[in-house]
Amino acid sequence: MFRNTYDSDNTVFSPQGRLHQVEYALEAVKQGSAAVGLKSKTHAVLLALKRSTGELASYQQKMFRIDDHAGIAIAGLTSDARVLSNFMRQQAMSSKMLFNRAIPVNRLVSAIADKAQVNTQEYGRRPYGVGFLVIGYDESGSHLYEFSPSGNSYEYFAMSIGARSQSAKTYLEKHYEEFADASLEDLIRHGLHALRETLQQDKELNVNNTSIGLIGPRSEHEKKGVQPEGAFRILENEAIEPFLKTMVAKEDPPAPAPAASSSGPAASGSGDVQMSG
Amino acid sequence: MSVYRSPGFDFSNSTRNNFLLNKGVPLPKATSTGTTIVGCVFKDGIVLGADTRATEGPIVADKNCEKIHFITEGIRCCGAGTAADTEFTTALISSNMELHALQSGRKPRVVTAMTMLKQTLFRYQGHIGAALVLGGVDPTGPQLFTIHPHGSTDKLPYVTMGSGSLAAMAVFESKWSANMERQEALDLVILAISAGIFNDLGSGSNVDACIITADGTEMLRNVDMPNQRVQKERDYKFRRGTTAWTKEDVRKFVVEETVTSTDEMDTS
Amino acid sequence: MADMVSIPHSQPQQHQFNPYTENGGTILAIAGADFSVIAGDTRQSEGYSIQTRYAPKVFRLTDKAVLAVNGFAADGNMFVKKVRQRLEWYRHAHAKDMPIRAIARLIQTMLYSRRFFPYYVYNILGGIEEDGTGAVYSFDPVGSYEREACRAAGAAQSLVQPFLDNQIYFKNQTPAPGTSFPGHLSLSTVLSLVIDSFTSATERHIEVGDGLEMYIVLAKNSPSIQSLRDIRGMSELTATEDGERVFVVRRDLKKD
Amino acid sequence: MDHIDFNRLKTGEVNLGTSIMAVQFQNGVVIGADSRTTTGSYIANRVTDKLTHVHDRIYCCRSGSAADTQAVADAVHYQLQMYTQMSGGPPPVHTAAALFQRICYENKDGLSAGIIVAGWDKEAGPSVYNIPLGGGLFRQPWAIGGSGSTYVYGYCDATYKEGWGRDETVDFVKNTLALAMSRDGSSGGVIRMCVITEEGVERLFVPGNELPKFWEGAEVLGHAKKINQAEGLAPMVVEA
Amino acid sequence: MTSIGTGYDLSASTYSPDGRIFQVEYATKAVENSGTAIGLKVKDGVVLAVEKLIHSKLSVPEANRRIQTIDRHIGLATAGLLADGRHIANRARDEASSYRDTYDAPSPLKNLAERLGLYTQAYTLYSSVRPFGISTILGAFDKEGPSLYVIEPSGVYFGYNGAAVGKGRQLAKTELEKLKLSELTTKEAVYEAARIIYLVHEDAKEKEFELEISWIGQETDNVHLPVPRELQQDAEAKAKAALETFE
Amino acid sequence: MSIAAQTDSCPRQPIVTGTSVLALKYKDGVMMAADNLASYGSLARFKDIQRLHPVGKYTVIGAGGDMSDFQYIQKFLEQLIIEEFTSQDGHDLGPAQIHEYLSQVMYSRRSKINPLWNSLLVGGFKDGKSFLSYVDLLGTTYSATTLATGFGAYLAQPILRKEVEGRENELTEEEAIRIMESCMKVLYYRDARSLDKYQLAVITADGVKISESRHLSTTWSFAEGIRGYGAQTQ
Repeated sequence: MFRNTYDSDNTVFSPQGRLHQVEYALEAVKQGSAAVGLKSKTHAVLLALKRSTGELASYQQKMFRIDDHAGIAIAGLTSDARVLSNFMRQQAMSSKMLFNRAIPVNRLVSAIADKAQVNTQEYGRRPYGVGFLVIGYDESGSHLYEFSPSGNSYEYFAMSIGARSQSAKTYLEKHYEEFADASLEDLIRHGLHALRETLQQDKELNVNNTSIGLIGPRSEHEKKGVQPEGAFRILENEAIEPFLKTMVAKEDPPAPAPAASSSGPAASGSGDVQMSG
Repeated sequence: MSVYRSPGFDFSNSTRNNFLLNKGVPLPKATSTGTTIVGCVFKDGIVLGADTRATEGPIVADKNCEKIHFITEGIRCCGAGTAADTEFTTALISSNMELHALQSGRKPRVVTAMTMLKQTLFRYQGHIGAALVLGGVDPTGPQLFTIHPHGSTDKLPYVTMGSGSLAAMAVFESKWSANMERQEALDLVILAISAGIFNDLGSGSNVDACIITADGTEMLRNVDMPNQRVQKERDYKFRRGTTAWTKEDVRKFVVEETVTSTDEMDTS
Repeated sequence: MADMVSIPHSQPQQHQFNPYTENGGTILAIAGADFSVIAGDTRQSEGYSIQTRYAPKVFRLTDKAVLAVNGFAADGNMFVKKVRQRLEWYRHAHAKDMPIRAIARLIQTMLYSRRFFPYYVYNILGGIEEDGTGAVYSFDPVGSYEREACRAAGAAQSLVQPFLDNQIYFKNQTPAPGTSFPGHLSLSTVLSLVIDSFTSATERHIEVGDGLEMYIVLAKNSPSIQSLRDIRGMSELTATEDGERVFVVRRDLKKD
Repeated sequence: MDHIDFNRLKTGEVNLGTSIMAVQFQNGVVIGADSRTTTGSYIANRVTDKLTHVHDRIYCCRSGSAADTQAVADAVHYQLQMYTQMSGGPPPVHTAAALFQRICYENKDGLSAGIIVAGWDKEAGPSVYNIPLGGGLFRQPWAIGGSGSTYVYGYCDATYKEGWGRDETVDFVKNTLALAMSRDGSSGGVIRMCVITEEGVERLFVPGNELPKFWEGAEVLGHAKKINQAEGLAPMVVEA
Repeated sequence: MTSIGTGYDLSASTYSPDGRIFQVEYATKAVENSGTAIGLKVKDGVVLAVEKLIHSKLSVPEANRRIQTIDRHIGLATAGLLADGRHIANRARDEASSYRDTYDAPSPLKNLAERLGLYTQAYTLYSSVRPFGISTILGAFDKEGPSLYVIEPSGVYFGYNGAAVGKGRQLAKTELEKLKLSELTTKEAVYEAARIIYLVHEDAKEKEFELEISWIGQETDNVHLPVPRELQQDAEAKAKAALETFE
Repeated sequence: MSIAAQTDSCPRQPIVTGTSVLALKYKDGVMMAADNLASYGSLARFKDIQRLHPVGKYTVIGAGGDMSDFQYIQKFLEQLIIEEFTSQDGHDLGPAQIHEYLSQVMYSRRSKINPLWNSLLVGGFKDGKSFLSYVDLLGTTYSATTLATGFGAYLAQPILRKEVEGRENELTEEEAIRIMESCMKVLYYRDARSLDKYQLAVITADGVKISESRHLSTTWSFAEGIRGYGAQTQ
């Protein structure tokens, strides 16, 4: 990695008009394990790859519930994610308190994006080191947003963040036109396929390393008692087994995903991202 | 204060009471009853109406009390306010009216009752909490008045009083017309009282009405009963012996006596 | 007349702002062996006026806890909202519903935190404990609370509580020789007692009436479900599968 | 948290918030009054008759407490009847006014009554007396009273002329009362008037929907600019 | 950039020996890397248009807006760092709202431009912050009529009849200068704006883009709104056609 | 904008006041009525003020009580609506949300013992549903198919309940206007702080419409023959 005079501080523009500190923060996101998000007209789905620091350690938490109508998957610094997701929960609750209305998803995302922007402009702060995929459902339908430490947020049909996410993106770009009218089961299957692309050669998706978060009417594979009907929920462990079974084996020869071109050192596979990076 | 009374009004009692009140000696609080009472003139006479709820604070003391009081055969009076005051005042005036009629040998007039009432109430400066609707038919024709607790009166073709007076007045103001038929007037009065019953918590239960014409007086007790008590889910009869006792003591109340005659009464 | 001064009554001006009012109504709750019934009338009044004939006073918090609030309606509604937000944070943190005894303690803390500007609200919390038993917790406005088998609060408390004491605790009743009173009443008996409490309170208290809402919380797999089979005007509000169940029954009360 | 609000309304004294007036002219006097009686801001009677007969050619206009003024008027009415029987002729207006004043003055702490006495008698012709709250007695060519009167002193000062005939005087009374009623919430309803002359007493009645109209403001001003957000997206208002 | 590496260009609070503030100039670079934004002030309104570069085909069309609304009658378009753009828009809303609060009237654009100019300038004074990496076009219809301002990263602001910022600003300006702006209607201006954005984009041969266009004026009851879909589609069709004849 | 901007901690009393507001639900939506009077004590001070105020595209609020507080409320709601509009994201506030917000403001001000001295009705129509609710200076809220503030609660509500309850889905606009008219007339007859000039607001699927001022025609003829208060006959 090259070093220059203009990258030590977030309040300094490089002569090219770039903010290196912010760009480095974006790299922190790529250190985290991958998350995939995609939406249909009726559903929005998140899928994430969980890492474990070792045999004895539990798997990390990749998803957070924000409200009945919104949830997130994260890649990057988990502690930053906790701060931001707590903030999102506060926003959601204050909307309920003040207006008795589920906060529109785009505003939820804008709120953290605006918060993140400040950290790219003022001395003594660092940009957040985490990226989110946010799914939600509101009056205008289902949504998927990406939030990044630069303070940007975009709405997508499908997106992936984290280590090797480029491979997932490639898959999603190939298939995204099918998503709008896909059933929930198909949507999740696409998501799993995309997520699989981010795995290292010898790894497989299994009930331990995969999380699924979703919003929308219940799937036939889910147990009853979604509370309330269609609210955001996270499926883990045996609950995702039936979905994993729907996966289709990769066409051989597996089109080798181009190694994430701009990403730094490939995710090492173990070891959560630490603050010190 | 002079021992001699000046002629005219005497406010000394009122002054004393206010003094005591300011000293912190509270006057006993009489229960003020919420009520809806009304009266209205129609072609041939007067219809009076009242609800039948009596309250003590927020508690219903009587679910079917009578608020239309007898003054004379052709004059009746609905009372709102402190129950005791309305009952005693109307009873007093009823008695005086009878005496007055006997003495003068004429049919009693409504204005006479009205004047007696207002003078009584004015004398007590509002401390008799009676708000009255007085109506009747006398040789001068149908007459309808309200009398406020302080002793002011109003002469009007349709009147309401009590805590439900606004609800009832709303009905009159939107539906009353001059020269109504008997049935029309009765229906209107029932409607006005019902407005009180269902919108004013101080009023409730049933509708009483009284129709007074030159031909006579018809008291329609519970002319409408829109609030019947519902059947209870359970039967609350108690088994004999439910109430515990600590000791038993049976006494005979039939006492046998033997009467023995004594000597003749000793007179001196 | 120079009598502008003589109009002390023409301006109904309140000189001191009173931040409280009293909105009438009554609530009660009864705990059974494996169920709990929480009920309230739906009239909201102020003075002698009925503000509305339908304002709920009983609220489902979770599948195992229902809260009834009575007193100053604005405080009551705000309080329920705040309790619900605290429960939501608990759910964020623990991914499950807060147990009822924890909710009871939470409510105490929340009430006492306003010791010197209290919520003018009487709370009754009913539901199912973690051990599957029916529970009722009653609170005073500043947070004193205890677990009981039954409790009435609100405008007609003084009418209803003695009735419950007699019928639930069998106060002042001697059992027939050789028998004893049941430790727990059946759900159908309890429902009848609740309905009778409210129809009676409606007869004799001017601030009670219009409508009745009874919430019924059943423990997991409770056999009491049988009693609910032919209850009219009932709907289920349960949100989660295989757990406690919540039902609500709505009835009319007299409107005078 | 008792139910005071209603108790006050119930037991509160009944008030004649009132606009009353009397004006003398060449041959007689014109008296007039609105018809509103209130308890608090509830109108207990919207068609009250505040012009009270105390003798054949003497009337009073009542303002203040309804109960007090009725009691006072009844008492004076009684005393004037006694006077007539004893003296064998109708009382002068001044005598009636003096009786009113005596009661009002001697009971000034217990009464709330503002009374205008007016009428015609043989000695003085038409005359108007004002007996305001403390129980003073003031003869005036014209008098106004009641809570509504404060709004129309200026109008009366600016308008009144001596030497008017009956019709001009009636119009003056009617207009003055209408103006007072339109501004004073405690006054309103209809206008009742009496024209008292040697010949007799003529009753006049102006229903509430036929009161003289004066400036009443724009239809709706309220807000300098009202945004009508009815149609489509709310437009911004731009000043010309 | 002769002073790169001299150390005089590391902070907004440092002058170079020849009296320049390099950090502000670098911020301007950030603007020059971004898609073009233009504004046209015409006879009866204002049109704002943005060349929104699409960085992924997964993004939802029309969703990620770059033209924002500040008050009923004010629109804002930025070129440069997107997040900075939202920051300045939020500030602008606060300013507009506070004006309304105080004066019970909608803020004139001149006033708002001045407030934002001061705000932007404040970020060029201290080492503890960096300047905004954006140029902002403000358009409004206020009591003076149509109005258009541009605020630069340095905090300077000017009123314009036609304005262009971002990568293709030179060509866009040339095109704007050819127009008789004061004679155009807002509707005509929509067509011109679309044509210019298409032309500018074609010139740079960039990746995919999306035209975003809004207007304020008599057509919209002086409310800032996106141009109706049919009109935009028609304008885009005409713009594409013009492109062919242009070449 | 801070809602609690007022520093004055001592509760005042209402000065320039409006009286009742009435509202009912009918077939097509919600109708609201209020007269055009603002009183200063018993002085009928302003006779051309509007007490019905549109908020956004779906909502009308009507206010009794202190008019300066009402103007303050209008102002901050206007700011709220602009904030919502400037988001330009397809979301906007309906009557239920505006009522909730207003309730929070009213309640928080009462909790600071610095109330906004009003009784407010919030009526609206959005997404095919009518909405009607009340909130006052204490933060007390409630909903019903007919609502009335101030004297209207005593004088108009009985009529409204009788005429409307159970017929919300049948009542036509003409009938609703007739009912409102008769209630406003009763209020004009019996409320000493009312005026015979009023406005109607209708909120339906077509949006918000607030009428021009309407005048009440009243009846007084029966009173011509009334003499005195008792025995008097001339």
